[in-house]
Amino acid sequence: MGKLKTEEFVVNMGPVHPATHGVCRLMLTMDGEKVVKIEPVIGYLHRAIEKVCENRTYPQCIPMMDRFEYVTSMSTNQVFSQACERLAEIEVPERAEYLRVIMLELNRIASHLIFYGTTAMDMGALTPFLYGLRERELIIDLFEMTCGQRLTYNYIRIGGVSKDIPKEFIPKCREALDIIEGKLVDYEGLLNENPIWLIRTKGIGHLPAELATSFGVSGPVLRASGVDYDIRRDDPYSIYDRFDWKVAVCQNGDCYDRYLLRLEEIRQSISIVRQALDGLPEGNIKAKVSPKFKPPVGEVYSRIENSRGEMGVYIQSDGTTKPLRVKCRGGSYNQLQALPYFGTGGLVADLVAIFATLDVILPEVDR
Amino acid sequence: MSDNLGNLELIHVFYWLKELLLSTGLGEPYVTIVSYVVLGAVTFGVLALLALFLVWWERKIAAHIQQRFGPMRTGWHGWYQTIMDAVKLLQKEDVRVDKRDKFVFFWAPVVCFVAAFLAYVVMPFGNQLIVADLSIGILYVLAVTTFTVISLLMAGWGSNNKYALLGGMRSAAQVVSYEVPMVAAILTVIVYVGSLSMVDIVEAQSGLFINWFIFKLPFGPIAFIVYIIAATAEANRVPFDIPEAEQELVAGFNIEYSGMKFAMFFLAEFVNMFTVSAIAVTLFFGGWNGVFLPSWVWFLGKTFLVVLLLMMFRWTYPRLRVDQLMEFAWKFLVPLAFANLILGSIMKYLGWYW
Amino acid sequence: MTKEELRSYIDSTFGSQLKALDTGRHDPMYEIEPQNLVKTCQALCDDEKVKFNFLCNISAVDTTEKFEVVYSIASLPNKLRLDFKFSLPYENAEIDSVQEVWSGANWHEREIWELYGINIRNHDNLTRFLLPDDWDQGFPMRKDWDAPDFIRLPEK
Amino acid sequence: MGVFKNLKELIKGMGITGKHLGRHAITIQYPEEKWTMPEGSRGVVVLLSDKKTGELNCTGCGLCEKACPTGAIDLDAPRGEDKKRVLKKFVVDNALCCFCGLCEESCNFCAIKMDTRYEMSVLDKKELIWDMGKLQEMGKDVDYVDTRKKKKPKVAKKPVVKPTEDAKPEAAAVNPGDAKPAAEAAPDKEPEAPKSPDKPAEGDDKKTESGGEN
Repeated sequence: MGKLKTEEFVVNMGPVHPATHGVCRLMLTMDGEKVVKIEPVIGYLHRAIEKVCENRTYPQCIPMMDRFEYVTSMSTNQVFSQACERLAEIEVPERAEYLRVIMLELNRIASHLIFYGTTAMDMGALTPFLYGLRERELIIDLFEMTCGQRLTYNYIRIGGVSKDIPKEFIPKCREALDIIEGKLVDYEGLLNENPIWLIRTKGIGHLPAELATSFGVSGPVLRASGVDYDIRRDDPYSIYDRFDWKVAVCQNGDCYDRYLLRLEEIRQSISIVRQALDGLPEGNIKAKVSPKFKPPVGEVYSRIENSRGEMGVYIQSDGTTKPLRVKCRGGSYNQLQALPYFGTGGLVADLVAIFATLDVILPEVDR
Repeated sequence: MSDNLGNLELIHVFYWLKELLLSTGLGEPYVTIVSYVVLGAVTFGVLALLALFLVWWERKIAAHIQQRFGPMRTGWHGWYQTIMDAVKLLQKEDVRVDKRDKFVFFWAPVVCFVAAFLAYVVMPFGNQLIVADLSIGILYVLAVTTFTVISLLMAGWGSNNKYALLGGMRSAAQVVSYEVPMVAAILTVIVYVGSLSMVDIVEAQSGLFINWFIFKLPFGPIAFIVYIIAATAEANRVPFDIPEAEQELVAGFNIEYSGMKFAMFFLAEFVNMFTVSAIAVTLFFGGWNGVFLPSWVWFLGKTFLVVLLLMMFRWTYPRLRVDQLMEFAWKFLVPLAFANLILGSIMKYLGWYW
Repeated sequence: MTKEELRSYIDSTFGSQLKALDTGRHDPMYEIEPQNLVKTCQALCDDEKVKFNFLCNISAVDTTEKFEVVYSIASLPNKLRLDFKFSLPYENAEIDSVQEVWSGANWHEREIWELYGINIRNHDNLTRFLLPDDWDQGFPMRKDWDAPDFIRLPEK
Repeated sequence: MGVFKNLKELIKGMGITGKHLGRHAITIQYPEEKWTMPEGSRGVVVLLSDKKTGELNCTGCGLCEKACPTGAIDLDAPRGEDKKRVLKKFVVDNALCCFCGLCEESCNFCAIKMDTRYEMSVLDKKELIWDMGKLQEMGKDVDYVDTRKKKKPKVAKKPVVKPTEDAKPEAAAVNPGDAKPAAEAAPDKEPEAPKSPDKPAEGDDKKTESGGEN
């Protein structure tokens, strides 16, 4: 009998597909169930935020930046404000810095909780998704109480923050942290040692450290590959150098490590928020910044550690009220770029797992 | 056992109906024909209602596991939600793919729907409450439930869609693999009973719950676990729902179906789930045997508990990958099931059981 | 290595290629010659003392007179940050691809090509990806590009 | 024994979901029950009126229009004969509004506020364009703390803060006449002000209940 004649075929995964977390299209060349080639096609969510920002004044850019990465809007606010502060050399008041750290870390927890839910959902377990969102709700309520919005906060401003926290914030925040810490046990009980989960994630989607660095992959994905690098510690911004916390690092660089690492990061973030709540000083929440903020001529690339990796903003100022150029760099952009180089070879179910654990969100890629 | 409440047995209703028919003066063959038609209609109606109920129940269970409400708008806790859904699906446009295989595309849901109901011919719902006590009962069940896979393959092929085709292929591979351990697990029971008839199997377990095969057989629990795993795969439920794996194949084989055709697949899935649970109850939990309550209540109650177990599986576990699924079937379940069968047979031969 | 040490090290080692600028805030900013781009990048990446092995960002700027291309790089093992840039004429702007140094430059360069119309030499996949495939309305990130259906803000 | 460990883990997972089965839902039935929005939640834009006179607080300075990043506010206030601005038109296009709250922050006269109401779905997009009357109607019963009294001296010493050409001095020129009645109205507001913290407290209790049960 002769060899069976087989043929590769192309499957469009997306732009509307349950596992692509938005409108991303992956053109898969498949040999049966095996993925041979991946070609990401992006741009379905391109809103020209950079162009829009060029036509807005600096304070007006911040609501635009909220839309740049809406799962962790606080960090987009922070990275833009930080760039402006560095341009104009504004000193941020102590209390504002503490509030920023509290909000950023809470937002990181919220984002990782979404990651937990969506990753589990992509592997077919639907219940963890609801559990993750349930605890995220506690954090979102805290944000709403403080800044009035649940998703696009516009809270961190140039020179400080927009509003002081209400009186009941601190007790409620501590309570929420305790609840989340307690629920982490449930999360881990559901998935961590579950044999189905283990065989679905362990050894799947191995991303070597070399490849990760050369593709500019950053954040939890990079750390899961064994590269000990966290901008919060290694290029300190805000007041992260005052807190006592550990950078979580895993060695294998597979899906399971990326998942474990994020759960560990939730723990570390809880510890940072607790320390920040303890040390929260009284005082001013915003430096004096004119509504017609005009930074001097210059340029800056400021970056922070987002829950999806390095988030950066490059601003070039020509001395007017509007920036000459705003370039946003999101972690997902580079992670999606690296996907074709390590995601192939597995089955389509593996690709779903890899895509989920990269935690790509598309607004950050397309901008 | 159930003599004290004997008049609550549903079978009396059917006897009464037959008496009524005979009193009209029809000849014996006509009475038989009419009564089987009536029986078929009643079984079909009851099962359709059961499927609708199961859909609602599953949504409620899922919602409560996830601390939501689930359907709440239609009636008390949304009890007629699925009926309204079915009505909505009936009214929907039947979208058809242009380049479909017309014949296959049309008949796939019908085959699926019919195959799902066929197994109930030999299902003992209660004491004497059975459409036909075939002497090859369980074999017949195994044969007709496998029809489902043909319908899924037809759906996958007829849709002219890559996702659907992958789903159909996956389902074929999966059902073929899981049929083997399932049969081996069922054989363990049959070796003890010495009969393929469903009624005989149930009657062999009469008496207290200690006589149920899950407790009575030397390796009853193992046989049950093998069976329930294989049954979950047979019914295409999480963690073995790879034919319609939502996050990979969007909806798998039924991706191109809409309206009532989709509803037929959907209801058939739930009927299948009920079928495998009912067989599990018949084989391992003593069927309609029980005290105080009428036999059909016992049967339904036990079946719903097994269904609940399947639902808990679905809302707890992640999905297996397709190759892992095969590996699990052939490298773990099949050896386990056959070892169980051989050991059980030896012990039966030696008489080491109670 | 602090920022000051980095500055002096760059001046002493790469002084011929990187000229310090004073427009950069917070992180050192340098200017290079566009024709030496790949060579300089390779040197920065390979140098054991600094080892800039991580490309953060490439960003093009349209200053209405010329283009500027800004590279933001970082060193993961040595925890350093550096920016460098160069100017290009408005007409026939063309740069070399730095993919062979940092593979991640691929999409950043594609984006520059697509939105600014700066041609990239030696790029393996110059195809549209943010804009529609059949886009023929010029380069939207250039300052002179205008869309008729923009909602205008009131003039201040 | 790997098999038994795996079985144990699988049963543990079922235990966790089973544990939740008997618990109360934490969601609410939306149109019937509604969440109490916390004070300061950013919903629809409304125009505030003076509680005593019932007139709009807006002086037509146009700061909010300039602050708006999406151009959702369209206002027209030409100067009358006595060099005072008269508010002719104030239109908010809610389809453009991005609920950033910059207008509220830019206002020095407590004239514009983002109310906690959030339900504004309509069948026609044009109905989302709210004119002055509608905005005033929406803002009639909205509680607010009048800060105009404090703002006045601040405006006076404005040039000390920064030498940039601020829009505020321009507004200050219009201010004095309008601000007076507001200053009188301010003491009235005081007894009402403590009420507002109570409002979110209800919602808070509810939240902690459900949170505690989790």
